[in-house]
Amino acid sequence: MDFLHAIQANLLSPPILFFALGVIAALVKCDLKFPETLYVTLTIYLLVAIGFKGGAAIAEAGMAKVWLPALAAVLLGALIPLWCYPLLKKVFGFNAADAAAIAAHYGSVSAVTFIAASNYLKSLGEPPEAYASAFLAVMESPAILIGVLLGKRFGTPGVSSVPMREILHEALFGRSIFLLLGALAAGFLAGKPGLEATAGFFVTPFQGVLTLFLLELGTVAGRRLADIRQSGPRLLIFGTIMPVIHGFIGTGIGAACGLSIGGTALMGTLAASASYIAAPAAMRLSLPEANPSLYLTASLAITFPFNITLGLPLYLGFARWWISL
Amino acid sequence: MDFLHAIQANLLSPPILFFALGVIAALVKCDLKFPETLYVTLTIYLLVAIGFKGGAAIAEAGMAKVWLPALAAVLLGALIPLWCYPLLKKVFGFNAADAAAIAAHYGSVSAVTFIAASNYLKSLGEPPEAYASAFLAVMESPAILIGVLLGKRFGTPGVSSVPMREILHEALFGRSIFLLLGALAAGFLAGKPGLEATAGFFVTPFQGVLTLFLLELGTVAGRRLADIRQSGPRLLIFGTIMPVIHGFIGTGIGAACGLSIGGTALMGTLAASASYIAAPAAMRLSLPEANPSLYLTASLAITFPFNITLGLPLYLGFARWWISL
Amino acid sequence: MDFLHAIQANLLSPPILFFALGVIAALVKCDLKFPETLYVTLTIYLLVAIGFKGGAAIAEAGMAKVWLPALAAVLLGALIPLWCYPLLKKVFGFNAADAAAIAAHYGSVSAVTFIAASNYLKSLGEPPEAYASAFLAVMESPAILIGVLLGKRFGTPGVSSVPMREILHEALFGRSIFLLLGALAAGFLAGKPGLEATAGFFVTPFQGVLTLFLLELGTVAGRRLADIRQSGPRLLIFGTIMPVIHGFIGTGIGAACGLSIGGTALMGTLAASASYIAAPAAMRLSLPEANPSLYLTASLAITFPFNITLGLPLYLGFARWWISL
Amino acid sequence: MKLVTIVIEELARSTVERALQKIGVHGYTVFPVEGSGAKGQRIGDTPESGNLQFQIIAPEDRATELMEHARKELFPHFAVIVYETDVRVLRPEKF
Amino acid sequence: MKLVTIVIEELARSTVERALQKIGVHGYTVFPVEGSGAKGQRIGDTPESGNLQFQIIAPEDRATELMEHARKELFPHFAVIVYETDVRVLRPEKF
Amino acid sequence: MKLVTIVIEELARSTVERALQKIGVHGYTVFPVEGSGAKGQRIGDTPESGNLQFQIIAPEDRATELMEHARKELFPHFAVIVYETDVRVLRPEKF
Ligand SMILES: Nc1ncnc2c1ncn2[C@@H]1O[C@H](COP(=O)(O)O)[C@@H](O)[C@H]1O
Ligand SMILES: Nc1ncnc2c1ncn2[C@@H]1O[C@H](COP(=O)(O)O)[C@@H](O)[C@H]1O
Ligand SMILES: Nc1ncnc2c1ncn2[C@@H]1O[C@H](COP(=O)(O)O)[C@@H](O)[C@H]1O
Ligand code: NA
Ligand code: NA
Ligand code: NA
Repeated sequence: MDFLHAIQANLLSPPILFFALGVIAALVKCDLKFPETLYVTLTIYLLVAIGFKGGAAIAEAGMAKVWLPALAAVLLGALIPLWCYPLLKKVFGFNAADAAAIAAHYGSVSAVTFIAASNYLKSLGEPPEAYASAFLAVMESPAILIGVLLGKRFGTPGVSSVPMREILHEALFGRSIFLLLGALAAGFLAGKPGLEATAGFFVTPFQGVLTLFLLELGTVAGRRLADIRQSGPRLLIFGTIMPVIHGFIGTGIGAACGLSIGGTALMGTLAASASYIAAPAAMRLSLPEANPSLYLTASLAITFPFNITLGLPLYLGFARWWISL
Repeated sequence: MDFLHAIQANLLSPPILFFALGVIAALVKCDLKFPETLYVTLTIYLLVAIGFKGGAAIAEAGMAKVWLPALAAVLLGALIPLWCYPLLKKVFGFNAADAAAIAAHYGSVSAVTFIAASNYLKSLGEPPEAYASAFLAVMESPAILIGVLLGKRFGTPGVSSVPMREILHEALFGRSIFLLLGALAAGFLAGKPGLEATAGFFVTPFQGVLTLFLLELGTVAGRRLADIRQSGPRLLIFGTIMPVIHGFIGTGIGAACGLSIGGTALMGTLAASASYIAAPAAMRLSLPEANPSLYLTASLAITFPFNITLGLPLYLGFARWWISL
Repeated sequence: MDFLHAIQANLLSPPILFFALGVIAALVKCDLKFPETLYVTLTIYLLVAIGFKGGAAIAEAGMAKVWLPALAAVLLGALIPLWCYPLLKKVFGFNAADAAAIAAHYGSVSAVTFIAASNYLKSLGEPPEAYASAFLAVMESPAILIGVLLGKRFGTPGVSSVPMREILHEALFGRSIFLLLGALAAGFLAGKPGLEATAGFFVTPFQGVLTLFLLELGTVAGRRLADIRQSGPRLLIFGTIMPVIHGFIGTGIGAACGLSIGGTALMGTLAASASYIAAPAAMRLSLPEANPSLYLTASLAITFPFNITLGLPLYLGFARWWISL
Repeated sequence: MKLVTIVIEELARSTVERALQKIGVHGYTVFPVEGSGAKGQRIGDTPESGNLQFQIIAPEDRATELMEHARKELFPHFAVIVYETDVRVLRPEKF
Repeated sequence: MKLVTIVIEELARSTVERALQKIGVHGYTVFPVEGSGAKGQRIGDTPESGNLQFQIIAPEDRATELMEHARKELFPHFAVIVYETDVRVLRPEKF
Repeated sequence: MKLVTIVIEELARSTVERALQKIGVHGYTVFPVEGSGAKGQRIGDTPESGNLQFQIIAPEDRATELMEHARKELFPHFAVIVYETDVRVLRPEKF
């Protein structure tokens, strides 16, 4: 009952409604194409805003509270590919490069899923810790590095030798990671007065901008729905089961770190989410032999919609259960 | 006296001032070119915002209040081309394709004129019904369909056979129509809480965004002013007289439906306005033999400026008169 | 002591932190490229917002208060190139065209420096006169005209004969000048009610937008840092010493005109700032024989960062000193 | 192998794409441009005044067919130019 | 018929357009590009570092005239390259 | 002189730039395009589905080298086409 209500509250929230609208636009082939510039701009805005607010929150809360769950988040992100990779290879039958690339995506995280989860939890009166974007920020890179190493180690050798230096650079200074970490640092330095001075831009319109972005992301995901059929049921199964498992583990770890219900649910959401900005760019550079339509379809067309619709209420349920233990 | 004051209040409002500034920029050949991306983005924002707010308002007001005037709006939109077409052909001497295309533009509506009218009416203390954007949403397509049918029926046969399926698709799922109707539906489902959560984006900056957009639209209209001379006085006459007639009829219908003074004036403005986004795209696809510079000049360089400067106070005057009967 | 504190307050403000972040992004070669469209859009927004607010402020204050300091600003802008030109030629060894072009940049002004200064002064409780953007608006063109005349008069003759009419047009109707003056006029006509109606867009998010823009400008400046080494130490010396001298003169004039401490510091900042939007475009058209990488590096990669970090507190110090006389 | 270039107004996009499909051309590249010509300036401040450049690589016979189609279906109604260049492609079997 | 391509910095736009008008060329296509060359990278993060590609179809004599003009007026001051390709156009009388 | 054109997915940008550097090509022009081909549509709604067109002018031998490199390093992994056109450049010593 409560769970159904939580799902309904989520499905009727503006961001999810507009995501659905975007999917519909793609399905009915409405010529609603957002310029790539707008996509890039909205992404920058969301990353900067979330990072900046998170940094200011860390300054408020003090590093003492943040370091333990942040460290747990890093470890979780780095470990996820280590079980996803053999699973993808042995059970789901992907080749080494594809398995490594997909594994990297699921160890890494999706900022937009994070934001949607924060909104959702706030609207239900379970606000996560304000400094939680620190977890988001530190969870992006580790899995990407592990994934690349797996692919290089077990993949076909000799193919396209990108220097390791460049791969590291991409994993650590990729656009989205840099923006998130940089804005976090800026927020930490500027503190509360800095946040207040810019709240009219970074806070007031935030939810609405997210709503518009999800409309756009809906069209993007919708156009890739056809790819699901092509790639067969194994992607669909992996892309909906793994988030649930990772969400369960992630909430367990969040609870063990002493986070609030909201924070715990958010940690679960991060674990469950799959990257679709940082990871694809890094993989295309570092593991070009992996098929991009596999990992993009999985993270963007399957796991993202699953997480923001059914996943969020589920992970909140997990969080409540772990904390009630 | 009162009328002059109403005109003055309108002319000194920021949107109109910036529209004038844009026209001046074009006339003095200032290199103020807005990127097309910005134009598209601002259009999306305005359509989504107006639709979403309208949908939430319908949810508040209930369909019982909305259906009658909305039905009247549909009929009005569908009928306008039926008298414009013969008039354009017989009296103004346009050929069948051009007459059909122009007729479609004047039966359809301009969202920006609608928004400018809402602002204007609110600022004068005559706010229209908040659900009035429903009228806007349902009035875009019918005239386009009628116009295409007229052009196909009476135009040169054999030319460029676009399948009817595609024409229907464009008229019903064109970008602007889809956004407006979709946002309306989303607003209806999300209701007041959804609107409140996103008000910092869809409400707070709305008037200012409109102001910026009108600066851009001013440059667009200004660049087309030269076309007026080329196309002769008949466009100028049609483009200023018909809005007045349609405004008079539209306010009459609004009053008959029991709308408030603001709502009645708005219905008149819709009838008077000519589409410059949805209709041109549909006509270029469906009636390529019609000359686009005719209908674009008429709707964008003549009727739009006329409506937002002199038209709005006039239609308010009509509304007061009809309701005073 | 007080000075160090003023510097620190400035360095930890969000716009400066994000500027630094942008510089870092460029230095570590993060692929954080903002689309040119975004740059153009943010520029338009900032110019329109600052002009509009300034115009409304003039309407409040009355022209009687504005004309004297505005006239002084025009004269100052026109005179600066007259001493910069010989200095650049004789002391710094630039050729006639380069000297004229650089001189024009330093006589003209930087809107973003102006905005950063206004924010900074407000945050320290020394708000400048709200109508001060009038000074910004009138100070852009004069130096550009003087610079072009100097270059034409003393430069190699016969080269690329751009008609004088076009040069005047660019100096008076260049994009940024037109926007600023036009928005000023619109603000003057719309007055306080117009500003209030659009405050949700032109005021509320303003500081945050500036912050985002400075992130972008940081990447732009950071990419040009390498050019400093190429152009040798003379640009570095000119680009950091002249602002201080101009800042000192400008604050003197501001104080003499009876401006407040904030207004005086702002007048000094304008004198110290160098144009990097209007002047480069005008110079590339009118004096194509001048080397653009010299004046762009000087104004954007040297003087701009200098002004917004160390310059602002310095000019505030100057202002206090002059007014204390 | 031939490279056929079509510069045409943006609102004709779906019309061109339909034509390509009909002729059996599945590969093409397209990007927005500005332009000036007999039918005035296309400055691209709005989609209505936008311009697109299509580039299609095809074997000679299909290229000729495409150009014939353009002559018949596009020239009467749109602001458009069409031209052809000789190119040497890698993997010609692909086109 | 010739296709003349000019890649040049964005701030030279009006200079090029004036030149085209002077020579009597009324048709052209232009779009923003990024580039790298002897005068450094033109990444287009601002208009000052932007780059444009002009494409002009013209008969041989006018094309030659245009290239000569570019050599004299554009090469000394701007980051620019100019090259020429043979093309076959539909409706050659149009150019 | 040859003009080599490479149409390739946007995420391969740094891979191509590295290749150009390795071969010793310092001048090139590049711009975003949309496209359709054997590997599906590249509509450019996100960087992941974006497409770039590189244009490189080079003497014949270097052009051949570049195309060979593309065949070996780019074709196996990316959605890409490569073709070559004859051009006449001003200032050939520059390339
Ligand atoms: N001589 C030309 N060279 C290059 N592009 C041209 C030329 N003439 C026309 N175009 C392009 O083709 C479009 C349509 O041409 P038109 O139908 O002559 O207006 C223009 O907007 C230009 O983009
Ligand atoms: N070899 C080349 N191939 C293609 N484009 C080039 C080449 N060299 C230069 N360019 C273009 O021409 C512009 C100016 O070149 P440059 O004057 O050499 O810096 C560059 O920004 C590039 O866009
Ligand atoms: N026949 C063609 N003509 C022009 N461009 C093409 C053609 N085929 C493919 N392309 C371009 O090359 C890209 C990659 O092609 P593909 O690997 O076949 O998907 C496409 O996205 C198009 O931009
Ligand atoms: Na994850
Ligand atoms: Na109408
Ligand atoms: Na100055």
